[in-house]
Amino acid sequence: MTAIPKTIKAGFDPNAARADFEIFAKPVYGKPLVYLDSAASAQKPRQVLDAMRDFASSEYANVHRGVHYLSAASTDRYEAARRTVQKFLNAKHEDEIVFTKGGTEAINLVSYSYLALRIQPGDEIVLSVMEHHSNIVPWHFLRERQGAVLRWVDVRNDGSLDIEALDAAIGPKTKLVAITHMSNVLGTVTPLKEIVARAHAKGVPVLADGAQGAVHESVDVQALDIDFYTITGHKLYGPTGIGALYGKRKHLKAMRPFNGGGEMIREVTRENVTYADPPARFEAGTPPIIESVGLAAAIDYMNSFDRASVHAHEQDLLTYAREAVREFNWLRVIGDAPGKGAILSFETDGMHAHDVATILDREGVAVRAGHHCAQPLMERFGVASTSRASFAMYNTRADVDALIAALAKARKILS
Amino acid sequence: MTAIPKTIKAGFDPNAARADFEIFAKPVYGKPLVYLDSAASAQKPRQVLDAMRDFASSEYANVHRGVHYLSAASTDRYEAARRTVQKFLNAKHEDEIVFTKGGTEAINLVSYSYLALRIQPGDEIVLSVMEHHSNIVPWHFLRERQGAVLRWVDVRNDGSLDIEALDAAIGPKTKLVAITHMSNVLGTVTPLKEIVARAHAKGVPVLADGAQGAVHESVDVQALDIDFYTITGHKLYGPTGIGALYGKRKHLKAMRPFNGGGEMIREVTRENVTYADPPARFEAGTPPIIESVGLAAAIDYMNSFDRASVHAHEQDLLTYAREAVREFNWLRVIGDAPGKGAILSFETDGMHAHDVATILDREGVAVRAGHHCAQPLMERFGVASTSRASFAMYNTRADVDALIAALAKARKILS
Amino acid sequence: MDDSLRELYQDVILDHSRHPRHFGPLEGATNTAEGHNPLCGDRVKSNLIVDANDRIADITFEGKGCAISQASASMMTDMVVGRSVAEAEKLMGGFLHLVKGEEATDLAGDDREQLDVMAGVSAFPMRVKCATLAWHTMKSALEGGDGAAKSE
Amino acid sequence: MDDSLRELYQDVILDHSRHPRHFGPLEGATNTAEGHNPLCGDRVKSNLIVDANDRIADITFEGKGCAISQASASMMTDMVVGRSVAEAEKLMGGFLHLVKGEEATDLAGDDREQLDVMAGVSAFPMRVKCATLAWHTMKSALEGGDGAAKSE
Ligand SMILES: Cc1ncc(COP(=O)(O)O)c(C=O)c1O
Ligand SMILES: Cc1ncc(COP(=O)(O)O)c(C=O)c1O
Repeated sequence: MTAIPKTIKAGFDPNAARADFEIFAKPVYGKPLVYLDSAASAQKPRQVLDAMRDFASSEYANVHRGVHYLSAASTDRYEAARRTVQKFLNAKHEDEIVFTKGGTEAINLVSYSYLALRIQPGDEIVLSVMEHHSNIVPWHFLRERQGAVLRWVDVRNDGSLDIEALDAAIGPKTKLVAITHMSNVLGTVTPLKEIVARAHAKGVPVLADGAQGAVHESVDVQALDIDFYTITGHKLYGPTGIGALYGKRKHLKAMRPFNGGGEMIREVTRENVTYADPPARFEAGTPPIIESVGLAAAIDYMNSFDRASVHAHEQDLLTYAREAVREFNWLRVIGDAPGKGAILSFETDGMHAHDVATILDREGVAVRAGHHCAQPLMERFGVASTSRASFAMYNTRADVDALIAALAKARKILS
Repeated sequence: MTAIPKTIKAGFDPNAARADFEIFAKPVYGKPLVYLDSAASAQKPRQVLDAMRDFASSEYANVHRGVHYLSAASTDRYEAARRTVQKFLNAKHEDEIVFTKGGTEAINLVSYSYLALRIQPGDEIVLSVMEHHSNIVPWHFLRERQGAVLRWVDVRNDGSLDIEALDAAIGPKTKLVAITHMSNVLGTVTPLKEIVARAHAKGVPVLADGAQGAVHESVDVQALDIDFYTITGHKLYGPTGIGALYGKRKHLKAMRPFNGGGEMIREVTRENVTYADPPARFEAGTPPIIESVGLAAAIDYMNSFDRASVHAHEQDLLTYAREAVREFNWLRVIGDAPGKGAILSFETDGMHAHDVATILDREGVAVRAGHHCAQPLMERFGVASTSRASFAMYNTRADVDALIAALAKARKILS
Repeated sequence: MDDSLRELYQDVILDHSRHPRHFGPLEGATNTAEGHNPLCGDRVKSNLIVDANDRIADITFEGKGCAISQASASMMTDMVVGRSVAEAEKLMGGFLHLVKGEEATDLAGDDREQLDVMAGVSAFPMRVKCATLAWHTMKSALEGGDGAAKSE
Repeated sequence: MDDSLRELYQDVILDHSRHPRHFGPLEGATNTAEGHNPLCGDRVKSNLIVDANDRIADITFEGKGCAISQASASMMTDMVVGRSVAEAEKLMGGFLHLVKGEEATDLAGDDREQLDVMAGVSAFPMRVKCATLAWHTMKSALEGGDGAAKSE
């Protein structure tokens, strides 16, 4: 059922990868599944699902809490997963990796445990208009609760970040720059290294939301010298229920706990409580153990391919799709920044994104329609919603062809 | 490899259930696994693991966010899981169930989003000395951060709750009673209905930590008239990374958000943010979707047996073990409250719990040794740690026999 | 082409969505409410003039949305104007049944016929919210809504 | 019986744990620190008198713990007393290798022989922390520790 793409990039065969994803074996409305919604959540290869199931049925117990065999085995796997994430992001120390339940929680952790303690009324947080709500609402909390001021940095019409505007927005009251590594709507990849350099020059730390960036770009937190970087498992071809925060050791050590409970304490008495060192301090309760094994398997899976070739493949799909939609004069692409990742958002004249998505769906083509949890960006571009096709390693040019054909059909039905 | 228990309770065959748990197929140090650490985390039946894997490989996509087929299927499963939890706890409305990442987060959610807004310096929180750290530290936060006062209710020497002492502790400044449904160390089951009645008589709401209670007791939040009840998936034979908070609708509606991000908003602008209704308000970001399916499968699995018979079976194991350890005059059981659940904690003269656990482990017997995240309770009984054997539906009398034999061996080695 | 799609995007519906009736603000409105579809962020506003006899003397709607929600809003305003509040609410009950694919025994005659063009929505569970948004918003307005009706 | 268990709970170890040497407070201590095993909540306190020549003139330990941690603390105090701080730290390095089952080339002669009874711990990864707690605490005391050494 999988069509052969017209070009196979050296070093990566998308069809071989695709065969690892069982979901493509099941038709949708009798048609092959054309899954172009990986930016919302990626599908999971059998390697990930098997790793989780095998672990859960042969080595599972609670971690850090027992001396018995399964507890030791489980703890080993959990801590090995932490090292896998450490290497994936090239963090210097393994204790700089905190497991969370997802990308959103990782950002909230920084908001609650780091920034909340440093905000006086009038202090500023700099963020871009293309942030996902997960990198907006935690800062709105600090506005609502502590009088922080959000300073918004615009993007240019092509969706690229205006680095000079960002620089200008960082002032003496700025306490944090919170910026996406890659926009989930525009595909824009931000120049993190440059951003960090500019912010650090003014003594301001930087958090990057890597929910999308870590999927499509190589990340080296040491080379970036970034303060915080967040990832989420389910977009990395891994399970739901897990993500991670990278934080520089000096920051994590200075942060107060977030959730309170088992494992994050040193000692609890009736009168008092003292806290464990990072990362345990931020991992209250039973962590997502099985999910950590799944996340590690997902990273291993990604690393089993030449990532540059995967990237080239995704870029090929993007370019191919970008060219193909030029034939539709009723379609306007939003986001054409140089070097952008494999996400194509567009507006369709006189056709609401939801209607488009419904028609595409019946052709087996899954795209996302809506505000993509990025309402300030929608406002910036004067739209209420867009349609979005996002590409992952398992997509092929045949998927793009199906998208284009389905779009033509939608046009026919709706106009 | 599974021995036949001497009595099989009418209506429940533990060996049949045991066959569903693949982990027992794998020996530990060449010996059959005797898993007596289910109070830390339960093993998962194939029905749960299969449900998750099947779902992830055939119906998975992100929830609530797309109009396409997989997104609809995934959302249906996620919301069906919510209804499964609703029925499991007999909640009146499905929007009274909030999915969390575990039991600990569920309690923290109440601390951050409910109680933090209602605490003035000097206000009191009533809790028992047998609470798990997860039902202590979130309240210590309110002490540290807002000047709340923790009022501790003692247990009697047999481990039972002193309801009169609890009643006496509830005063005009009490803002919440936070109490376990079942102690993870003593096995004590608390009279929740009575507690709620007494607290409500003084206008005070009650939160019950049901991490253990929901596993071994039937829960009916409406009959209890309880305000908050928390559960965790991994102890309910379900996956890690998921739990739930039950909260009365009127409370949830009055609570502020906890984490900020996607899905929990009504509208986000640069200047402002408005929030969604419960439960979405408290489910920021991509939720544990695959885990919700696993939790629902676990509840379905539990319900596939006559729960009263399962309870009777566990009680049989407890009684059998309780009687057997009487032969060891160097062993002191901690917790003998009437009606207690199937957990046996004990101290061993001149033998540290960790040494005992290590020796038991080499016999294939997994028990937990330590403070069990209940340090105030350890202090109450004047011990630094205990050994704990906890029983689940898949245990048999043969497991108890193995425990007893291993204990005798530990004694021989260590004395 | 997929029959259910043809059914969903009938000419009547596309026509309503392109040329919505009763669209725009309403001078002298006695009841208004805003509705919001959390799925796409679309909002609709419902404005009514309810007279002393509990009759909907006039109604309009505002806001942008997909073809389904616009058509539904347009048809709704067409149908409820001139009716009593009780009748409008009864009609809504029938409509909800219809788009959810349930028995709509309370819909009869002309009403049934007119609304039947929306029945195709029932094959698209994710779109039911689009179809019901305007109705929920009207209901919320009639109840002296808090301005935040949600589609269900 | 399991050989590795026999190896772990040798008579020497059980004897040390039942009758720990150098147990109790230390009058005139120049360096002290507390260590904590997060796994079981056990704590140990290390008290030293370091003289002007950087020699460990005296050392004691306090606290309760499992047989492994008590025996390890007892043997440690026995062995480091009278040595220079540098020697003690070198010994610790060797000991850490030993209990983790790594090559302990830096341990020789008598030291090796004495510490060898602890080598059985390496078969019990979850118990390595118990064996190293006292050593980490001593190190922390020597470094003017913050009172919160953690076993690794
Ligand atoms: C850019 C971006 N940031 C943050 C998130 C939130 O991650 P999660 O849904 O895992 O919490 C997402 C995805 O939803 C995203 O695309
Ligand atoms: C009584 C009790 N409460 C709360 C918890 C915490 O639950 P979780 O580990 O799922 O966060 C546990 C288990 O660790 C427990 O036994």
